[in-house]
Amino acid sequence: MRAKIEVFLKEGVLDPQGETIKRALYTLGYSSIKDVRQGKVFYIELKDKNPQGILEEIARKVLANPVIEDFRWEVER
Amino acid sequence: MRAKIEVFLKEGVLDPQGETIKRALYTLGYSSIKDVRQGKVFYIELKDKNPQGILEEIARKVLANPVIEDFRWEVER
Amino acid sequence: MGSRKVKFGIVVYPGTNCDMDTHYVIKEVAGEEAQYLWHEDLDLKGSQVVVLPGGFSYGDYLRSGAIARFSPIMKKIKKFAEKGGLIIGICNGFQILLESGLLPGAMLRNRGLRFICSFEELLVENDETPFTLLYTKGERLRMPIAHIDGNYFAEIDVLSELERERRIVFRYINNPNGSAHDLAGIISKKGNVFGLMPHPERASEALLGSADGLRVFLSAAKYVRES
Amino acid sequence: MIEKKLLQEHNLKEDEYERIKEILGREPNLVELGLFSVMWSEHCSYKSSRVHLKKLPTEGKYLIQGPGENAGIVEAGGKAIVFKVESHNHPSFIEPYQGAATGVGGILRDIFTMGARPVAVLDSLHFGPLDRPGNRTIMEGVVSGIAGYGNSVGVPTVGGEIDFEEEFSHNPLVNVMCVGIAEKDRIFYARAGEPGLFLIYAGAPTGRDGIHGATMASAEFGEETEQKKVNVQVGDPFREKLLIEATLEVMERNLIVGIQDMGAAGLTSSSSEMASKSGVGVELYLDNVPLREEGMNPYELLLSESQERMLMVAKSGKEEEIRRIFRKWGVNATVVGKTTDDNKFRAVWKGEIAADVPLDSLAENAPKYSRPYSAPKHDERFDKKWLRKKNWGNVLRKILASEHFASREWVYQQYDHMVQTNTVLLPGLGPSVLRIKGQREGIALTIDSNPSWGRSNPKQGAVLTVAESFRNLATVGAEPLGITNCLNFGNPEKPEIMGQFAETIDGMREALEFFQVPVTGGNVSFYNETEGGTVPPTVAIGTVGLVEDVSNLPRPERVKEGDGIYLLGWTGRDLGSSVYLRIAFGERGGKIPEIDLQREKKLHREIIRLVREKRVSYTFDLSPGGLLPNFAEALFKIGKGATLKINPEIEEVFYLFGESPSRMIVISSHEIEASVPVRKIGEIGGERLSVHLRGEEIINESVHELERGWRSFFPEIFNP
Ligand SMILES: Nc1ncnc2c1ncn2[C@@H]1O[C@H](COP(=O)(O)OP(=O)(O)O)[C@@H](O)[C@H]1O
Ligand SMILES: [Mg+2]
Repeated sequence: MRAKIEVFLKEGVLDPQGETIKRALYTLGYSSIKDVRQGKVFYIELKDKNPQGILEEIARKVLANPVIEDFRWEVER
Repeated sequence: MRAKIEVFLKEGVLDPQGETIKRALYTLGYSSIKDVRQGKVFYIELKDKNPQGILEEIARKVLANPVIEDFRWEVER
Repeated sequence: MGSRKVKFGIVVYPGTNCDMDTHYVIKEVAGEEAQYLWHEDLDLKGSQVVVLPGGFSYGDYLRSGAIARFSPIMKKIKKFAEKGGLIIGICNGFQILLESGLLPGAMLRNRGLRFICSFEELLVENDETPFTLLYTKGERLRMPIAHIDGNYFAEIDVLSELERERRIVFRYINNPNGSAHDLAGIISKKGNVFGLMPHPERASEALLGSADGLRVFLSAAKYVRES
Repeated sequence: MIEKKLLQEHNLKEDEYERIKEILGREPNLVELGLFSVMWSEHCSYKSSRVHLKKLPTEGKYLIQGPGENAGIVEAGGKAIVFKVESHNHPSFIEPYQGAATGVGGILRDIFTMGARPVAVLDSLHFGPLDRPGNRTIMEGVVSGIAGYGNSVGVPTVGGEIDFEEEFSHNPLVNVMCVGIAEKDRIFYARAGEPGLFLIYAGAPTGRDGIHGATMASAEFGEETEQKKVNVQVGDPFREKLLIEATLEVMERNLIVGIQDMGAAGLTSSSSEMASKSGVGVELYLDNVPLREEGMNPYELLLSESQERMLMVAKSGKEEEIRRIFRKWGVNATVVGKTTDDNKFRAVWKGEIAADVPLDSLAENAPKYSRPYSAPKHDERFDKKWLRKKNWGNVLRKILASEHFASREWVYQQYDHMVQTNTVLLPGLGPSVLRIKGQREGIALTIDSNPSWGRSNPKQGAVLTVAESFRNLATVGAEPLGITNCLNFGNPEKPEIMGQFAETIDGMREALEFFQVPVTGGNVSFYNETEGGTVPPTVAIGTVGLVEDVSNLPRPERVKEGDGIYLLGWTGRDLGSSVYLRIAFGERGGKIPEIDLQREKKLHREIIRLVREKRVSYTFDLSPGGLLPNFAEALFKIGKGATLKINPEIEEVFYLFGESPSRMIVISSHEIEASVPVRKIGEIGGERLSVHLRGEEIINESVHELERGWRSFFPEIFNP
């Protein structure tokens, strides 16, 4: 099984990286870009047939920091 | 428009971060996990109606380093 | 003309933090001329050697050196490189050179994933570059490293080309970060662009624990004076 | 009508509320209530501690600026040395990485606000024992947070300390000290000058970060703001670096009257404190405040604690030039207010007055309390069984490889401790020594604390901590110029906690008066309590010392074969709170060491003299851990072995592992003479550590083997 977990900053939490990238894009002339926020994505290869529970668990307990981050996951195939 | 660009390490490029997470998960008892690779995801808010071209361009020119990374993008809405 | 001072230009990007250290060593210790170049400058102001110092340009956001490569001054630096001008990229400066394609390869996160600041032992592999004239091949040096993204990666054919063309200038004795082929510093094909992760400017005074790095600047100055 | 619940949310007592009404002559509106709430909070007003802090000595030969400003200042090598310590305990527990990172950001701002370039950071860290994964996670996050921020801004983290105690499992302590250097004639203060000057806001836009007690309040302003609120502040070291450079440039060109960082209570405290100190009023134009989020209201704007922001008062007519400099560095600078002549704090929002209160009531005239206190019970225990003979070699090995003593290299390797190329003595060798470029002199820096001393006897513990700090400086020949301090305690509303606090202040005062060294500032952190317990009283003493000649420092590399090993000072029957008791008996209390300050000072004087006369190869002090562990550690750095011959007149355990304060080892190729007791106890040589006790060899170990256990403890825990 292949799955994907995205971890991203909660709304309202400052994202210095995204902010700096947005400015850089703006300076490069991409002026239609209004906002950039950066997150992490984990591609996971695992043996389970029904990985939903395990994905939810590792996202919550290991990959995301619940104080500032949220996550979502999906099974790819 | 909201779009998403994922940037991930090419196959064959060692991923020290993914490797470490895999080991940590294993130590925590998640033994069904065979592989973890870590990538970046950028959530982009932009004004263009047809952002395909621009997304491809900023992914290629700015966000990904072609020596080690590939990318994919999608328009969310 | 033999004793005229050589003019080093030190590029300052937002977030650069070894600019003053490098300036101090070039001017006060090596006794050459040093000037700052602002990242928005469109002119190298007569610099004979350009130094991209260490630090965290643009916070190292996105990737180390990734945003700095778009600075206005980079166009001038590329032209300067094409014409054979001497360029030294130290730590973040090395990362910028990689990101902008002036040197091949890329940096991954250190093997241990952590920032490492420590003195490392280096082996001089090539003493015929403009930056290592004053060293001897096989010599061992002590210089500090201070980085989190110093794990050098390149495709196998690039690595073998670097080996074949003797473009690996310094190698780590105890590879601290996982770099391919233990490499700590490389030069460009033409030999005029030098990138290294260790900080020679932090190893230029015995008071600070080593003066082994000073000869990088002295070599470049000598090369310029004699050519 | 303001309800009880709302007051509770704002952490205001009913009598405090009555006082607010009296001051205003009416009910406060919600925004005003918020202002009083933060400004009268313990954190901003020091309402419980002020009466005690006043007792500390604040005068000295080298003092330029004592407490009351953003940081203190002493003079060294013709320069102004600006320094201060601050805690970020609670945020580091909630989110270790960001909590510690923003702690570094905050203390840096206190330093460069005064016109100084920050040159060094030190950290004093206390965590719960590492056998629990939760504590490891906190430590790992805190260390990488300090590294992540400090390394990026380019200020070296040159020293600090880390230790572990049960009580810190739920209350980790993260105290960060920063040191900067300024020209003596270019120091800036938090002043607002005269009426009619513009206030300029520079730095990051304002978001809803860290707004206190606002839970209830924001419901009034609309439901959806509530959900967006996140109390964790994220640091942006990149922006801070730009802010440093821009601010220093504006100061260099002499364009401002005064400046203050926006720390706790953000815009409110910075503007009101500056104005209050200059006896003027302020009017803020909230519509001009740069925003990071939409729909923010005046309450949030005034109380936000978003990071990386500064407030300046511009010299008349210099606003545009200031803006230009900030713009060059990519930092936004905007006029957000004006000083007035009516002594009011007024905020205007969308053409209406959002808050209007007498200015001094927020700052100068905030409440002060003499809280009741009860004398703490001191731990006077001493158990004969502690004197039993043991296999001393085994004990030594265990101590070396314990979390209390093992090499901290794993930590300081993550800190860039060399950037700025001033670090002459690197971490791990005693106090850190920085050169001052172009000067023969340098500064020696150290930060020390010992919670188990505080737990057993707060007063005596404070005396010992001050003495230890100065002893550390003596090892590099440095005299103390001034101290800063961070006081970490539980809930001050409990008499026993206030008792600990009062005693601690007494102890500090006694020691400082004796050594004639002033306090230049500091920080008080109360309420370090959770269901997990209360922290033991923990004073971190940060000291700046003067090194006369940085090229003449004792260093392990100077030690040669055949050098003599001398024990200087006095060994008493001191075992309480020692590392030895913990390791050998699992005992963390007991009667803590006695100290005779006369003897202590004499010892420092003699060591400083010997160092300055170049008679010392290397010297170090012996606590914590005692003689053997500290000596072994010195051998690791020297890279040689030694033979020790010890003939103690009291039980040997006091000699080998006791932690008597007033003693030190000197290694020298000269005959050492001094006006304190001196004993030659051995010689450097070989590759083994051999210890003879009254003629019998009790230890014979390979130095290399001992070193392995000492070096690998932290790497094995964190890089399995
Ligand atoms: N333990 C202490 N000893 C001496 N002075 C202290 C102590 N704690 C705080 N102070 C002084 O009280 C003032 C207010 O401190 P603080 O509120 O921490 O400053 P900031 O506004 O930068 O957070 C400062 O001048 C500080 O030095
Ligand atoms: Mg302050």
